Amino acid sequence: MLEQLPILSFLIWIPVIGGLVIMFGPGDRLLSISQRVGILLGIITLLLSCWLAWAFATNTADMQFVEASRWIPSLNIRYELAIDGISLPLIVLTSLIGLLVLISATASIKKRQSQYFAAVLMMTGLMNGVFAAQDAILFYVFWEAMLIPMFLLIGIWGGPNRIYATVKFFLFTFFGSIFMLVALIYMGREADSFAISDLQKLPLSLTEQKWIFLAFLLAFAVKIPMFPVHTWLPDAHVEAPTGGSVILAAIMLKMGGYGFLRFSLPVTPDAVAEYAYWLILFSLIAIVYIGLVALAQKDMKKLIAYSSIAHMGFVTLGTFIIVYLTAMQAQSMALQGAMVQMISHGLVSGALFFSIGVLYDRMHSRDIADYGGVVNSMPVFASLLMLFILANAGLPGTSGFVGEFFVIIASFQADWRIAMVAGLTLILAAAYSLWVYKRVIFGKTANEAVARLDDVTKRERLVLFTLAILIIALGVYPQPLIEIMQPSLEKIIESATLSKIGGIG
Amino acid sequence: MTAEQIVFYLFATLAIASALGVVMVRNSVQAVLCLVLTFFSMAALWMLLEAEFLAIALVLVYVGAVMVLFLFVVMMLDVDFASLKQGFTRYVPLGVLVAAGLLIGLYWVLRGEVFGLEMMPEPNKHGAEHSNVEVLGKLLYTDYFYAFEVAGVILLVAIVAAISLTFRGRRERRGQSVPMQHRASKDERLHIVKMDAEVAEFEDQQIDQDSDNTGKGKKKQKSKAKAKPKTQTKGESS
Amino acid sequence: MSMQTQLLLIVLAPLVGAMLAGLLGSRLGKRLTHRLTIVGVLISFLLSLRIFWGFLYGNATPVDITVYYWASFSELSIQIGFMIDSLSALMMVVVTFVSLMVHIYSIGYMHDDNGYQRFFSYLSLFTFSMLMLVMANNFLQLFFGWEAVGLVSYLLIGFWYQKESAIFANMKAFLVNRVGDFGFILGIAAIFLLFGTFDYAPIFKTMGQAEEIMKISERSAENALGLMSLDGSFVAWGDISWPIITFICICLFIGAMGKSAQVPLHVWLPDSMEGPTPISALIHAATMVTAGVFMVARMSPLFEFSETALTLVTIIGAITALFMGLVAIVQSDIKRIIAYSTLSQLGYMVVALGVSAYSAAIFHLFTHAFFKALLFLGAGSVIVALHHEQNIHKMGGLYKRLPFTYWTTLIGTLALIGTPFFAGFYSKDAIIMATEQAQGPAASFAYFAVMAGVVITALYSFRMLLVVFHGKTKLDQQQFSQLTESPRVITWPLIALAVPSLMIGWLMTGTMLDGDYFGKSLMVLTGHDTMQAFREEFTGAMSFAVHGFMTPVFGLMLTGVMTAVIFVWLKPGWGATAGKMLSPVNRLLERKYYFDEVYQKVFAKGSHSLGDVLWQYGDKAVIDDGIINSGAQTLGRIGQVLRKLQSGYLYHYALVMVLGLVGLLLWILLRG
Amino acid sequence: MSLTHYLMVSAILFSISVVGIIINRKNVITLLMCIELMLLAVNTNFIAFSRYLNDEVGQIFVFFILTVAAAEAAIGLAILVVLFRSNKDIDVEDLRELKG
Repeated sequence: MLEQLPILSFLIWIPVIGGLVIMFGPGDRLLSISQRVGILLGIITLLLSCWLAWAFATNTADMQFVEASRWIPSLNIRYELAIDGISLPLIVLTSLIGLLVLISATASIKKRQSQYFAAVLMMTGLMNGVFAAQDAILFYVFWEAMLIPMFLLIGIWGGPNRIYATVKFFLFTFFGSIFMLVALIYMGREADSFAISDLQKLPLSLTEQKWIFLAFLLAFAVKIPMFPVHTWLPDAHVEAPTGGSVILAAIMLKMGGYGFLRFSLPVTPDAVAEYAYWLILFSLIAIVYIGLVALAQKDMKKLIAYSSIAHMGFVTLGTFIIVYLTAMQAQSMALQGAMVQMISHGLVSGALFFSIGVLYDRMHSRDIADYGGVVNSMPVFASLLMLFILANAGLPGTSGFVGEFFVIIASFQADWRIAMVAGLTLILAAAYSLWVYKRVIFGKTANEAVARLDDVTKRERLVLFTLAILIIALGVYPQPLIEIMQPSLEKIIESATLSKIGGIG
Repeated sequence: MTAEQIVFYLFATLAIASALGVVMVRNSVQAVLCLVLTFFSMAALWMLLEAEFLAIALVLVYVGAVMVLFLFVVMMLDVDFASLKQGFTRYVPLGVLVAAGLLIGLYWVLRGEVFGLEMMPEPNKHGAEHSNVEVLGKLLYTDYFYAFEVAGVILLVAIVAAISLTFRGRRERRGQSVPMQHRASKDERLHIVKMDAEVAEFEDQQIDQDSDNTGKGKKKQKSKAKAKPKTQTKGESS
Repeated sequence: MSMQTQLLLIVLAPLVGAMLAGLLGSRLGKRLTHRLTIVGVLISFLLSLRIFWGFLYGNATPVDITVYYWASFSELSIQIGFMIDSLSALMMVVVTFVSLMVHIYSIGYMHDDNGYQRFFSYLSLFTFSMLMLVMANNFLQLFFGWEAVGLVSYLLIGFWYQKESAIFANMKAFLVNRVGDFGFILGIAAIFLLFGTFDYAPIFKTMGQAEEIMKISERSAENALGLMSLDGSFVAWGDISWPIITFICICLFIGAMGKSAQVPLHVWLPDSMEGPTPISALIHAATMVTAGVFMVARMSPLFEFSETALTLVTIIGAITALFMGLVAIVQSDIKRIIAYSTLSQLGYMVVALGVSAYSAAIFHLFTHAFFKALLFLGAGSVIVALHHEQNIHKMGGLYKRLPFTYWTTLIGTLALIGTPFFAGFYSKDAIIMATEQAQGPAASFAYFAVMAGVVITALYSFRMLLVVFHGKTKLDQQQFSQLTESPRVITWPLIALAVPSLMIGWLMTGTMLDGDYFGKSLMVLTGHDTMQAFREEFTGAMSFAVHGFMTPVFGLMLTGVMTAVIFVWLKPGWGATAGKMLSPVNRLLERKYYFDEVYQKVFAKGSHSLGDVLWQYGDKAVIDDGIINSGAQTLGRIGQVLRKLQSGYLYHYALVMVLGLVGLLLWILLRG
Repeated sequence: MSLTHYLMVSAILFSISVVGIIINRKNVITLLMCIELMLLAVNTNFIAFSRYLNDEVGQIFVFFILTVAAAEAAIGLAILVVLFRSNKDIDVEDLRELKG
């Protein structure tokens, strides 16, 4: 019965419209109603995405739950939604994180809570849209629309110098995606259709591919963020409210990685082969350079922001190492590593930002120096944070390890030196994670403010425990996730290794 | 030297001299008169070019109306030209330089070899019966009729603009200024006069006393003196 | 009960105990928690004893079971499973037995500590991870166990998280372990590159075939590998290329060095004494530190095929054995002395591995687990009796007040220094004989180090024994009189450990070293069989011990003991003068060869300040202010300049118009 | 008389008016007069060409230029008058409100 229902459109538009309804409907006056409606919408979205996952056929690589209808016929732009192996997990992750943020926001956001709810719900809907869009322009529209709620989230509910941060964030991402639009239009005109499948089949000369790839690279590199264009992330995180920085870290950074897999690899394979050397170099720089920079941070959120840049470095490394690999098995291991790393980083950094939010709600400070001996007053929180910190350091048995393990093993096949440099993350990640844990959690109670801290409330406990269970589950048994992604990753590898200059395909 | 050449050179030098006069002369009134002279001499040249109607039109219509308008304005505004002219000589070198550049350029374009007599032979003179006006009329009211209409409209626009800019309305107008009415405030309308009340012995008077204080406070903010310019006639203030 | 359920029970019983103690600890109360965890460990001990018995006397065959597939894609499947053969059975028994003893011991030791339940849950969690490590049948699970063990040692060293030195020590331990794991994961990646799988079975099968080829056709190791197409080499730098087998073995050994605290990566073990004494006994003496030795022994098929790796192992082992022993002589903290002695004993085991005497190394590991745990627990009971006093110079003459502890520690010490009939003697002598037989560049140095080690071990262990238990007590009278022997729950494990330290030697030597107990689990190439001499000479445990009295090793041991007795007992003055005469050496030993200072300054401070520099200059100055903010400012400045053009003067605009006109005219002319 | 003569006369007039604009800094009236002069020069051109090319259309255009010139002059002077009323003199130096 459910097959005909446009599930994907529900997944996108229920939260978006729901958000608007909350904002203009009950709003702040009837706060309890808007809270309940908000969380209900979050739950509905999550259930829909879980149903999607349950009904997803893991044996075929082609698109499922396809919905296609005309949108702007004159420019042959179509409203086309569909999902495959790589977008499904990200949609489930988005809906889950969206719900968790809503739950934690009911307690931690004081002013204008209903608008906060609306912004988060809209974010969730639009991000689902990005992952489900199969038409290039629709993808671009969602890609840009998603910026607005985040701009507001950081701008309104942010920290003291939020304006600088949010404007910087917006301009950075916007600057990148402009060139993507140009590339999309160019290709759309060439192939006179914007459907991604057509773009993938569109024969392009090497120079065309190079320019298109560079345009995409700018948009996705800013989003991931890759090494030279990463400075917006720490500022955005420091100023964003807890929910905002969780969404930013957990999902928005994956857009770049998803974009590479969906657009760059299949559409411009030869350009990817051409520039892979540089991209791997930048990912390695991101892993080591940013790892060291994270070591020197004094602000907790900045430290976790830098650590997530280092982790995303693994995603780009995994994505682009396939150029230097020949065996299909090694290539799919690299991509599996990249995808699992994205999902696990979503969970781990989301959990870490929630925990920092827990501390921030109580102490209103993010400086490591203000804390010390938190374990004495918050033992349950300390043990949960221990799990998240170790997952961040990539302890086997937690999800953090799976992605890094696959990427290191796969990159060793290409060139052992790459694996050696990437392997340094084991030491660096452990160093900065444990050092921050030692300074914040262990030791005697630093000051009486820390002594007065009360342990995690039932709401925070619910949020953190769900994430903890997921992190351990993904670490101990990642096979279900891998099974879902494998067919579509193989399809991407085939299209990525198939040169387009040969005129065929 | 044929009569035509004499006339041509005469009026050409006259035009150029008076044009220089327009630029050089100190007093604006004299400048306008020089301009009028320039127009006259150019009209003469136009006559040589057998554009009789236009020459006459120029003199009658253009010089008559526009130049007179200039004279009106110059004489009406008693502008002290001395101060306007004193910075005069600072830009002369630049001006001369630009003019020289322009002239050289134009000469190079218009020099004899290009437009000389051999290249552009002088057409034969029209016979007596040829009527310049007739030809212009035929053209104007057939091919260029829309342009003619547009010209009319342009003139209409000019008239309306000029009037609306400068006309300040007749003196004894009875009109109402709605914005002024909006701005009128309670203080201006209500005028509270404070009388000294006899203070009664009962202590509840104390309550009135307090209300008086607030009242007194009100008195001080009594309407501000009106700062409207004295030329504002009584009718305007309501 | 099928083998799979047995093995699952062995592994999961401690895990369940840990989870219950950890999550519901406070509600269950102290008594129920420790009972629960002890029952869990007891179950796994009994079952592993049964399996060990099967391997020892029964004719049990090695078992390789897959529990579930962790990840499988494009015909590669990574599994979680168990591989039980004589080697892992032995290790399982050691781990579970020592863990059981420590569990019981901690009831007394940690009695009045408010983190009681947490401690027991960590102990059981440790047992679970060690068992996972030992029973793994593929490299992924081995790595999981490896890191989990590192994690639990981190948790336990930092158990008293309020002590600044403890939380510094546990981070140091974890990071140094992580440096080792960095090498380890590169080794695993290289193995995957070479063999295309993570599982032991196919790898050992191929290496077995290579050995067959060598045996049948007497080919050298290189072309045997060539035949098996395993001799690929990759370019390390420019023209230097490494054979892949050597690269794998060196990387794996780096992992082992991290975990078994060999010289460059040993700095964390002495500091890990910050943790409670039971865990020093369990983790930093008996089980975790031997994980490295176990791993190298398990990977003997790989190590055998690369000479360079074996020589490296021998050299590192020899250095650790010799130099760490020296440091133990000058230490004043009772636990630090035993820690350094552990380091030097580990050095012995690694030397044994280096000279391909894997069975001797494992046997020494086996015996060492017992008497070292005994020494630690003995020291623990002394510390408890003296209310957490660890400085040996403040003790003395305790043998009268702590008889049980004294006798058990004496047995432990005698076993440690290798007096005949005691457990230590058999395994240490086997190693010394094997090193004697070994050829190769490092063999002579290793032999010297091993022999000198005997003297040093005797010296520092007897010095500790005499200073702590004999001589005039340094405690004030009133405190000395109140000294009471530790409660039964502490002394019983001591006795339970003293028995095997005494007897395990002549019980097990026959089967382990002489007999073919290890069989196929340890592979030794024909050329490397250094245990040959031992097997010929060995006639029986008793005769070997009797013969032991005549060997030079016994002489060295006696000299060590005599020097200790002279310097501590008879002529204390001499000790001071000797200290002054060799003061530079003394200071060098006191500062532990400056390893700690150098690491702290170079690595800790260095990376932190490098990070700072990169952050301030790299991120802030160059990217943030340099490109982005200054880009914004330049745009602003350009705007300011352009603003000036609108000067507001009418004639400026007119002038510009005219100039434009003239310019256009000239341009047309010149170009036209 | 050849066409060059007439064109030269109008060129000279044109450059004189250009000089007038450049030299005269402050006086708006002179500015308006120079513009009138410029238009006159242009008209002369038109008429000269229409004469020598025997095509009266040139003269038609002069017609329209004159109308436009008249309108422009009228409005210019109106602005001048308003300007004079508001700040007593027509010195261009003070008119700086529209500065960038």
